[in-house]
Amino acid sequence: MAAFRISSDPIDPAELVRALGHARAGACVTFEGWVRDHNDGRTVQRLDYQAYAPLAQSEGEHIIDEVHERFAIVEACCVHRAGTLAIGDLAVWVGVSAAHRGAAFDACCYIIDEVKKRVPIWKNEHYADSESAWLHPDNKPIV
Amino acid sequence: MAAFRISSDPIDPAELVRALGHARAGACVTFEGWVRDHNDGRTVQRLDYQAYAPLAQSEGEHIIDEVHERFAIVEACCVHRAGTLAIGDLAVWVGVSAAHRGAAFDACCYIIDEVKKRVPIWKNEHYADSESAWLHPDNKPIV
Amino acid sequence: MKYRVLYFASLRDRADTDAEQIESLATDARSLYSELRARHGFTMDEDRLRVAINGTFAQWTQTLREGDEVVLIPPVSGG
Amino acid sequence: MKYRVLYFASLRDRADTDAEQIESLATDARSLYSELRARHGFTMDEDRLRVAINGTFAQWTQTLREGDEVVLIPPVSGG
Repeated sequence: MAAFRISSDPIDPAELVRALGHARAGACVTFEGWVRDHNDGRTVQRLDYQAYAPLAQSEGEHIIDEVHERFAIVEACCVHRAGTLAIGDLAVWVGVSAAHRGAAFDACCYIIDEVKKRVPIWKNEHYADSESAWLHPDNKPIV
Repeated sequence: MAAFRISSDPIDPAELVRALGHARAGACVTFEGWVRDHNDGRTVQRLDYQAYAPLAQSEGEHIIDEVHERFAIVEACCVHRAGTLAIGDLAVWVGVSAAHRGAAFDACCYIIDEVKKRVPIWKNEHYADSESAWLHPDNKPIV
Repeated sequence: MKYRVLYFASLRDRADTDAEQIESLATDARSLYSELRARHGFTMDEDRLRVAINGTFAQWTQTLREGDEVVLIPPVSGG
Repeated sequence: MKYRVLYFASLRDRADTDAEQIESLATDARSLYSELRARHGFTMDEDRLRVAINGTFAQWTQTLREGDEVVLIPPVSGG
Protein backbone atom coordinates (compact mmCIF):
# COMPACT_ATOMS: atom_id res chain seq x y z
CA MET A 1 0.00 0.00 0.00
CA ALA A 2 1.44 3.40 -0.97
CA ALA A 3 2.53 5.59 1.95
CA PHE A 4 0.63 8.50 0.37
CA ARG A 5 -2.78 8.18 -1.16
CA ILE A 6 -5.93 10.00 -2.14
CA SER A 7 -9.04 8.17 -1.02
CA SER A 8 -12.67 8.49 -2.08
CA ASP A 9 -13.66 6.33 0.89
CA PRO A 10 -13.64 7.21 4.60
CA ILE A 11 -10.26 6.87 6.29
CA ASP A 12 -9.78 4.23 9.01
CA PRO A 13 -7.14 5.57 11.45
CA ALA A 14 -6.95 2.37 13.52
CA GLU A 15 -5.92 0.34 10.49
CA LEU A 16 -3.40 2.99 9.42
CA VAL A 17 -1.80 3.18 12.88
CA ARG A 18 -1.39 -0.60 12.92
CA ALA A 19 0.63 -0.35 9.71
CA LEU A 20 3.09 2.02 11.43
CA GLY A 21 3.84 -0.43 14.24
CA HIS A 22 7.32 -1.85 14.66
CA ALA A 23 9.14 -3.34 17.65
CA ARG A 24 11.78 -0.60 17.47
CA ALA A 25 9.18 2.21 17.34
CA GLY A 26 8.51 3.83 20.72
CA ALA A 27 6.51 6.83 19.50
CA CYS A 28 3.67 7.42 17.09
CA VAL A 29 2.33 10.90 16.30
CA THR A 30 -0.78 11.37 14.20
CA PHE A 31 -2.48 14.41 12.74
CA GLU A 32 -6.14 14.39 11.76
CA GLY A 33 -7.65 17.25 9.78
CA TRP A 34 -11.38 17.51 10.45
CA VAL A 35 -13.95 19.56 8.54
CA ARG A 36 -14.70 22.61 10.70
CA ASP A 37 -18.05 24.37 10.87
CA HIS A 38 -16.50 27.78 10.24
CA ASN A 39 -13.72 29.47 8.28
CA ASP A 40 -12.75 33.10 7.95
CA GLY A 41 -15.88 34.13 9.87
CA ARG A 42 -18.33 32.19 7.71
CA THR A 43 -20.42 29.16 8.64
CA VAL A 44 -19.36 26.14 6.61
CA GLN A 45 -21.88 23.38 5.86
CA ARG A 46 -19.80 20.96 3.82
CA LEU A 47 -16.66 20.71 1.67
CA ASP A 48 -15.69 19.27 -1.65
CA TYR A 49 -12.10 18.26 -2.33
CA GLN A 50 -10.89 18.15 -5.90
CA ALA A 51 -7.50 16.61 -6.67
CA TYR A 52 -5.23 16.41 -9.71
CA ALA A 53 -4.69 12.79 -8.85
CA PRO A 54 -1.51 11.76 -10.73
CA LEU A 55 0.50 14.79 -9.60
CA ALA A 56 -1.02 14.72 -6.08
CA GLN A 57 0.13 11.11 -5.82
CA SER A 58 3.69 11.75 -6.97
CA GLU A 59 4.07 14.96 -4.94
CA GLY A 60 2.68 13.20 -1.85
CA GLU A 61 5.16 10.36 -2.31
CA HIS A 62 8.00 12.90 -2.62
CA ILE A 63 7.00 14.35 0.74
CA ILE A 64 7.02 10.92 2.39
CA ASP A 65 10.46 10.24 0.86
CA GLU A 66 11.69 13.58 2.23
CA VAL A 67 10.70 12.78 5.82
CA HIS A 68 12.52 9.46 5.64
CA GLU A 69 15.64 11.36 4.56
CA ARG A 70 15.32 14.19 7.06
CA PHE A 71 14.08 12.56 10.26
CA ALA A 72 14.99 9.40 12.22
CA ILE A 73 11.61 7.75 11.74
CA VAL A 74 10.39 4.21 11.21
CA GLU A 75 7.22 4.59 9.13
CA ALA A 76 5.18 7.49 7.71
CA CYS A 77 1.85 7.58 5.97
CA CYS A 78 -0.63 10.19 4.72
CA VAL A 79 -4.12 9.67 3.33
CA HIS A 80 -6.17 12.57 1.94
CA ARG A 81 -9.86 12.39 1.16
CA ALA A 82 -11.40 13.43 -2.16
CA GLY A 83 -15.08 14.15 -2.78
CA THR A 84 -17.77 15.61 -0.53
CA LEU A 85 -17.29 15.78 3.24
CA ALA A 86 -19.56 16.85 6.10
CA ILE A 87 -18.67 18.79 9.28
CA GLY A 88 -16.56 16.60 11.56
CA ASP A 89 -15.44 14.26 8.76
CA LEU A 90 -11.81 13.20 8.65
CA ALA A 91 -10.30 15.01 5.63
CA VAL A 92 -6.64 14.13 5.98
CA TRP A 93 -4.70 11.73 8.18
CA VAL A 94 -0.95 11.73 8.81
CA GLY A 95 0.87 9.22 11.00
CA VAL A 96 4.55 8.76 11.80
CA SER A 97 6.27 6.18 13.99
CA ALA A 98 9.83 6.57 15.30
CA ALA A 99 12.11 5.26 18.02
CA HIS A 100 11.79 8.63 19.82
CA ARG A 101 9.02 11.17 19.92
CA GLY A 102 10.91 14.27 18.72
CA ALA A 103 11.40 12.89 15.23
CA ALA A 104 7.80 11.65 15.10
CA PHE A 105 6.42 15.09 16.00
CA ASP A 106 8.75 16.88 13.57
CA ALA A 107 8.04 14.54 10.67
CA CYS A 108 4.26 14.57 11.21
CA CYS A 109 4.28 18.36 11.27
CA TYR A 110 6.48 18.50 8.17
CA ILE A 111 4.19 16.20 6.20
CA ILE A 112 0.99 18.13 6.86
CA ASP A 113 2.74 21.49 6.26
CA GLU A 114 4.12 20.31 2.91
CA VAL A 115 0.92 18.58 1.82
CA LYS A 116 -0.98 21.80 2.40
CA LYS A 117 1.65 23.78 0.47
CA ARG A 118 2.45 21.52 -2.45
CA VAL A 119 -0.04 18.76 -3.17
CA PRO A 120 -2.56 19.71 -5.89
CA ILE A 121 -5.79 19.31 -3.90
CA TRP A 122 -8.38 22.06 -3.62
CA LYS A 123 -11.10 22.68 -1.07
CA ASN A 124 -14.47 24.12 -2.04
CA GLU A 125 -16.38 25.38 0.99
CA HIS A 126 -20.15 25.52 0.93
CA TYR A 127 -21.60 28.20 3.17
CA ALA A 128 -24.89 28.62 4.98
CA ASP A 129 -25.95 31.28 2.46
CA SER A 130 -25.64 28.60 -0.28
CA GLU A 131 -22.59 30.31 -1.76
CA SER A 132 -19.39 28.38 -2.19
CA ALA A 133 -15.74 29.34 -2.58
CA TRP A 134 -12.49 27.69 -3.57
CA LEU A 135 -9.78 28.34 -1.03
CA HIS A 136 -6.10 28.97 -1.42
CA PRO A 137 -3.46 28.30 1.25
CA ASP A 138 -4.02 31.34 3.45
CA ASN A 139 -7.66 30.16 3.64
CA LYS A 140 -9.09 33.22 1.95
CA PRO A 141 -11.65 32.47 -0.73
CA ILE A 142 -10.57 33.03 -4.32
CA VAL A 143 -13.07 35.26 -6.05
CA MET B 1 -14.47 11.14 32.40
CA ALA B 2 -11.31 12.84 33.71
CA ALA B 3 -9.05 14.33 31.04
CA PHE B 4 -6.09 12.60 32.70
CA ARG B 5 -6.17 9.07 33.98
CA ILE B 6 -4.10 6.05 34.90
CA SER B 7 -5.54 2.87 33.45
CA SER B 8 -4.94 -0.77 34.33
CA ASP B 9 -6.80 -1.76 31.16
CA PRO B 10 -5.70 -1.42 27.54
CA ILE B 11 -6.25 2.04 26.02
CA ASP B 12 -8.77 2.44 23.17
CA PRO B 13 -7.55 5.35 21.00
CA ALA B 14 -10.63 5.38 18.73
CA GLU B 15 -12.92 6.01 21.67
CA LEU B 16 -10.61 8.69 23.08
CA VAL B 17 -10.37 10.53 19.74
CA ARG B 18 -14.16 10.59 19.46
CA ALA B 19 -14.33 12.40 22.80
CA LEU B 20 -12.08 15.18 21.39
CA GLY B 21 -14.43 15.88 18.48
CA HIS B 22 -16.16 19.24 18.19
CA ALA B 23 -17.64 21.10 15.21
CA ARG B 24 -15.18 23.96 15.73
CA ALA B 25 -12.16 21.64 15.90
CA GLY B 26 -10.27 21.36 12.61
CA ALA B 27 -7.17 19.58 13.89
CA CYS B 28 -6.43 16.65 16.16
CA VAL B 29 -2.91 15.59 17.11
CA THR B 30 -2.26 12.40 19.04
CA PHE B 31 0.83 10.91 20.58
CA GLU B 32 1.12 7.20 21.34
CA GLY B 33 4.00 5.85 23.41
CA TRP B 34 4.67 2.22 22.55
CA VAL B 35 6.83 -0.26 24.42
CA ARG B 36 10.07 -0.58 22.42
CA ASP B 37 12.18 -3.72 22.18
CA HIS B 38 15.37 -1.90 23.13
CA ASN B 39 16.66 0.87 25.37
CA ASP B 40 20.14 2.16 25.99
CA GLY B 41 21.59 -0.72 23.97
CA ARG B 42 19.78 -3.50 25.84
CA THR B 43 17.03 -5.78 24.57
CA VAL B 44 13.79 -5.16 26.45
CA GLN B 45 11.27 -7.96 26.87
CA ARG B 46 8.51 -6.26 28.85
CA LEU B 47 7.83 -3.32 31.18
CA ASP B 48 6.08 -2.72 34.44
CA TYR B 49 4.71 0.71 35.29
CA GLN B 50 4.26 1.66 38.90
CA ALA B 51 2.34 4.83 39.77
CA TYR B 52 1.73 6.84 42.91
CA ALA B 53 -1.88 7.11 41.85
CA PRO B 54 -3.35 10.03 43.84
CA LEU B 55 -0.46 12.39 43.03
CA ALA B 56 -0.17 11.12 39.44
CA GLN B 57 -3.84 11.94 38.99
CA SER B 58 -3.63 15.46 40.42
CA GLU B 59 -0.35 16.27 38.64
CA GLY B 60 -1.77 14.95 35.35
CA GLU B 61 -4.87 17.09 35.76
CA HIS B 62 -2.66 20.14 36.44
CA ILE B 63 -0.89 19.51 33.12
CA ILE B 64 -4.20 19.32 31.26
CA ASP B 65 -5.30 22.57 32.94
CA GLU B 66 -2.04 24.20 31.88
CA VAL B 67 -2.51 23.38 28.18
CA HIS B 68 -6.00 24.86 28.25
CA GLU B 69 -4.50 28.08 29.66
CA ARG B 70 -1.49 28.18 27.32
CA PHE B 71 -2.80 27.02 23.95
CA ALA B 72 -5.90 27.75 21.84
CA ILE B 73 -7.23 24.21 22.01
CA VAL B 74 -10.67 22.62 22.21
CA GLU B 75 -10.09 19.35 24.12
CA ALA B 76 -7.10 17.53 25.60
CA CYS B 77 -6.78 14.09 27.13
CA CYS B 78 -4.02 11.81 28.40
CA VAL B 79 -4.26 8.20 29.55
CA HIS B 80 -1.27 6.34 31.00
CA ARG B 81 -1.15 2.59 31.54
CA ALA B 82 -0.16 0.96 34.80
CA GLY B 83 0.87 -2.67 35.24
CA THR B 84 2.74 -5.06 32.96
CA LEU B 85 3.11 -4.30 29.22
CA ALA B 86 4.57 -6.26 26.32
CA ILE B 87 6.60 -4.98 23.34
CA GLY B 88 4.35 -2.94 21.05
CA ASP B 89 1.75 -2.23 23.74
CA LEU B 90 0.34 1.26 24.02
CA ALA B 91 1.80 2.72 27.23
CA VAL B 92 0.57 6.31 27.04
CA TRP B 93 -1.88 8.15 24.81
CA VAL B 94 -2.20 11.91 24.42
CA GLY B 95 -4.76 13.62 22.18
CA VAL B 96 -5.52 17.30 21.57
CA SER B 97 -8.12 18.91 19.32
CA ALA B 98 -8.02 22.56 18.26
CA ALA B 99 -9.36 24.90 15.61
CA HIS B 100 -5.89 25.03 14.02
CA ARG B 101 -3.08 22.50 13.93
CA GLY B 102 -0.27 24.61 15.43
CA ALA B 103 -1.91 24.73 18.86
CA ALA B 104 -2.79 21.03 18.68
CA PHE B 105 0.84 20.03 17.94
CA ASP B 106 2.23 22.36 20.62
CA ALA B 107 -0.21 21.24 23.30
CA CYS B 108 0.24 17.53 22.53
CA CYS B 109 4.01 17.90 22.73
CA TYR B 110 3.74 19.90 25.97
CA ILE B 111 1.56 17.26 27.63
CA ILE B 112 3.83 14.32 26.92
CA ASP B 113 6.96 16.33 27.84
CA GLU B 114 5.46 17.36 31.18
CA VAL B 115 3.97 13.94 31.94
CA LYS B 116 7.41 12.40 31.47
CA LYS B 117 8.98 15.08 33.68
CA ARG B 118 6.48 15.46 36.49
CA VAL B 119 3.95 12.67 36.88
CA PRO B 120 4.97 10.07 39.49
CA ILE B 121 5.02 6.96 37.30
CA TRP B 122 8.02 4.65 37.05
CA LYS B 123 9.07 2.22 34.40
CA ASN B 124 10.76 -1.07 35.26
CA GLU B 125 12.39 -2.64 32.20
CA HIS B 126 12.90 -6.37 32.02
CA TYR B 127 15.85 -7.41 29.88
CA ALA B 128 16.70 -10.50 27.92
CA ASP B 129 19.32 -11.49 30.53
CA SER B 130 16.45 -11.63 33.09
CA GLU B 131 17.74 -8.55 34.88
CA SER B 132 15.48 -5.56 35.36
CA ALA B 133 16.04 -1.88 36.08
CA TRP B 134 14.02 1.13 37.17
CA LEU B 135 14.56 4.06 34.83
CA HIS B 136 14.83 7.76 35.50
CA PRO B 137 14.06 10.47 32.94
CA ASP B 138 17.26 10.32 30.89
CA ASN B 139 16.46 6.63 30.41
CA LYS B 140 19.53 5.38 32.22
CA PRO B 141 18.88 2.59 34.69
CA ILE B 142 19.12 3.49 38.38
CA VAL B 143 21.46 1.10 40.13
CA MET C 1 -0.07 23.04 -32.21
CA LYS C 2 -2.58 21.01 -30.25
CA TYR C 3 -2.47 20.77 -26.47
CA ARG C 4 -4.72 19.19 -23.90
CA VAL C 5 -5.40 21.55 -21.00
CA LEU C 6 -6.82 20.52 -17.62
CA TYR C 7 -8.52 22.90 -15.21
CA PHE C 8 -9.07 22.61 -11.48
CA ALA C 9 -10.92 24.47 -8.73
CA SER C 10 -11.79 28.09 -9.52
CA LEU C 11 -10.25 27.83 -13.01
CA ARG C 12 -12.50 24.87 -13.79
CA ASP C 13 -15.55 26.83 -12.66
CA ARG C 14 -14.50 29.83 -14.75
CA ALA C 15 -13.69 27.78 -17.87
CA ASP C 16 -16.84 25.73 -17.24
CA THR C 17 -14.98 22.57 -18.23
CA ASP C 18 -12.47 20.23 -16.63
CA ALA C 19 -10.45 19.73 -19.83
CA GLU C 20 -10.25 20.88 -23.42
CA GLN C 21 -8.20 20.49 -26.60
CA ILE C 22 -6.55 23.78 -27.56
CA GLU C 23 -5.20 24.65 -31.00
CA SER C 24 -2.62 27.35 -30.33
CA LEU C 25 0.42 29.13 -31.72
CA ALA C 26 1.91 29.32 -28.21
CA THR C 27 5.18 27.43 -27.87
CA ASP C 28 5.66 27.72 -24.12
CA ALA C 29 3.42 27.44 -21.07
CA ARG C 30 3.53 31.17 -20.33
CA SER C 31 2.19 32.27 -23.69
CA LEU C 32 -0.38 29.47 -23.64
CA TYR C 33 -1.67 30.77 -20.29
CA SER C 34 -1.93 34.29 -21.74
CA GLU C 35 -4.16 32.94 -24.48
CA LEU C 36 -6.27 30.97 -22.02
CA ARG C 37 -6.69 34.03 -19.78
CA ALA C 38 -8.07 35.97 -22.71
CA ARG C 39 -10.26 33.05 -23.78
CA HIS C 40 -11.82 32.30 -20.35
CA GLY C 41 -11.37 35.55 -18.43
CA PHE C 42 -9.11 34.03 -15.75
CA THR C 43 -8.19 36.71 -13.20
CA MET C 44 -5.26 35.00 -11.48
CA ASP C 45 -1.81 36.25 -12.44
CA GLU C 46 0.63 33.69 -13.65
CA ASP C 47 2.79 34.15 -10.52
CA ARG C 48 -0.05 32.81 -8.36
CA LEU C 49 -0.24 29.65 -10.47
CA ARG C 50 2.05 26.73 -11.07
CA VAL C 51 2.04 24.71 -14.25
CA ALA C 52 2.43 20.98 -14.77
CA ILE C 53 3.30 19.46 -18.13
CA ASN C 54 2.57 15.77 -18.69
CA GLY C 55 2.06 15.12 -15.00
CA THR C 56 5.16 16.92 -13.67
CA PHE C 57 5.64 20.42 -12.28
CA ALA C 58 7.36 22.56 -14.95
CA GLN C 59 8.69 26.04 -15.61
CA TRP C 60 6.49 28.58 -17.38
CA THR C 61 9.27 28.91 -19.94
CA GLN C 62 9.24 25.20 -20.81
CA THR C 63 8.82 24.62 -24.54
CA LEU C 64 5.64 22.77 -25.40
CA ARG C 65 5.41 19.88 -27.83
CA GLU C 66 2.51 18.69 -29.90
CA GLY C 67 0.01 16.79 -27.76
CA ASP C 68 1.41 17.93 -24.37
CA GLU C 69 -0.97 17.84 -21.41
CA VAL C 70 -0.79 21.23 -19.70
CA VAL C 71 -2.29 21.61 -16.25
CA LEU C 72 -2.82 24.97 -14.58
CA ILE C 73 -2.40 24.63 -10.81
CA PRO C 74 -4.06 27.37 -8.76
CA PRO C 75 -2.89 27.79 -5.13
CA VAL C 76 -3.62 24.49 -3.44
CA SER C 77 -5.79 24.13 -0.34
CA GLY C 78 -5.75 20.52 0.74
CA GLY C 79 -5.53 19.45 4.36
CA MET D 1 6.27 11.06 66.09
CA LYS D 2 4.66 8.51 63.85
CA TYR D 3 4.67 8.86 60.08
CA ARG D 4 3.49 6.65 57.25
CA VAL D 5 6.09 6.39 54.51
CA LEU D 6 5.41 5.12 50.97
CA TYR D 7 8.12 3.80 48.65
CA PHE D 8 8.13 3.49 44.86
CA ALA D 9 10.33 2.02 42.16
CA SER D 10 13.96 1.45 43.14
CA LEU D 11 13.31 2.72 46.69
CA ARG D 12 10.55 0.15 47.11
CA ASP D 13 12.89 -2.60 45.95
CA ARG D 14 15.62 -1.43 48.32
CA ALA D 15 13.28 -1.02 51.31
CA ASP D 16 11.61 -4.30 50.36
CA THR D 17 8.22 -2.84 51.24
CA ASP D 18 5.76 -0.42 49.63
CA ALA D 19 4.85 1.31 52.91
CA GLU D 20 5.73 1.36 56.56
CA GLN D 21 4.94 3.13 59.83
CA ILE D 22 7.97 5.00 61.13
CA GLU D 23 8.50 6.20 64.68
CA SER D 24 10.97 9.05 64.36
CA LEU D 25 12.36 12.13 66.05
CA ALA D 26 12.61 13.86 62.66
CA THR D 27 10.43 16.95 62.41
CA ASP D 28 10.91 17.73 58.72
CA ALA D 29 11.06 15.68 55.53
CA ARG D 30 14.82 16.19 55.07
CA SER D 31 15.78 14.73 58.41
CA LEU D 32 13.27 11.92 58.00
CA TYR D 33 14.91 10.99 54.67
CA SER D 34 18.34 10.98 56.36
CA GLU D 35 17.03 8.45 58.86
CA LEU D 36 15.44 6.34 56.13
CA ARG D 37 18.68 6.36 54.10
CA ALA D 38 20.52 4.97 57.08
CA ARG D 39 17.78 2.44 57.79
CA HIS D 40 17.43 1.07 54.22
CA GLY D 41 20.73 1.97 52.58
CA PHE D 42 19.17 4.23 49.94
CA THR D 43 21.91 5.57 47.65
CA MET D 44 20.05 8.44 46.01
CA ASP D 45 20.89 11.90 47.27
CA GLU D 46 18.00 14.01 48.43
CA ASP D 47 18.47 16.40 45.48
CA ARG D 48 17.56 13.60 43.06
CA LEU D 49 14.29 12.98 44.90
CA ARG D 50 11.15 14.95 45.46
CA VAL D 51 8.95 14.53 48.49
CA ALA D 52 5.17 14.54 48.75
CA ILE D 53 3.35 15.02 52.04
CA ASN D 54 -0.27 13.92 52.31
CA GLY D 55 -0.63 13.61 48.53
CA THR D 56 0.94 16.94 47.52
CA PHE D 57 4.47 17.84 46.43
CA ALA D 58 6.22 19.55 49.34
CA GLN D 59 9.53 21.15 50.34
CA TRP D 60 12.15 19.08 52.16
CA THR D 61 12.03 21.71 54.90
CA GLN D 62 8.31 21.27 55.51
CA THR D 63 7.51 20.56 59.14
CA LEU D 64 5.93 17.16 59.66
CA ARG D 65 2.91 16.49 61.83
CA GLU D 66 1.89 13.36 63.65
CA GLY D 67 0.39 10.87 61.22
CA ASP D 68 1.61 12.56 58.02
CA GLU D 69 1.95 10.41 54.93
CA VAL D 70 5.40 11.03 53.47
CA VAL D 71 6.16 9.79 49.96
CA LEU D 72 9.64 9.70 48.50
CA ILE D 73 9.51 10.35 44.77
CA PRO D 74 12.54 9.10 42.81
CA PRO D 75 13.07 10.57 39.30
CA VAL D 76 9.96 9.64 37.33
CA SER D 77 10.03 7.66 34.09
CA GLY D 78 6.51 7.44 32.74
CA GLY D 79 5.66 7.81 29.08
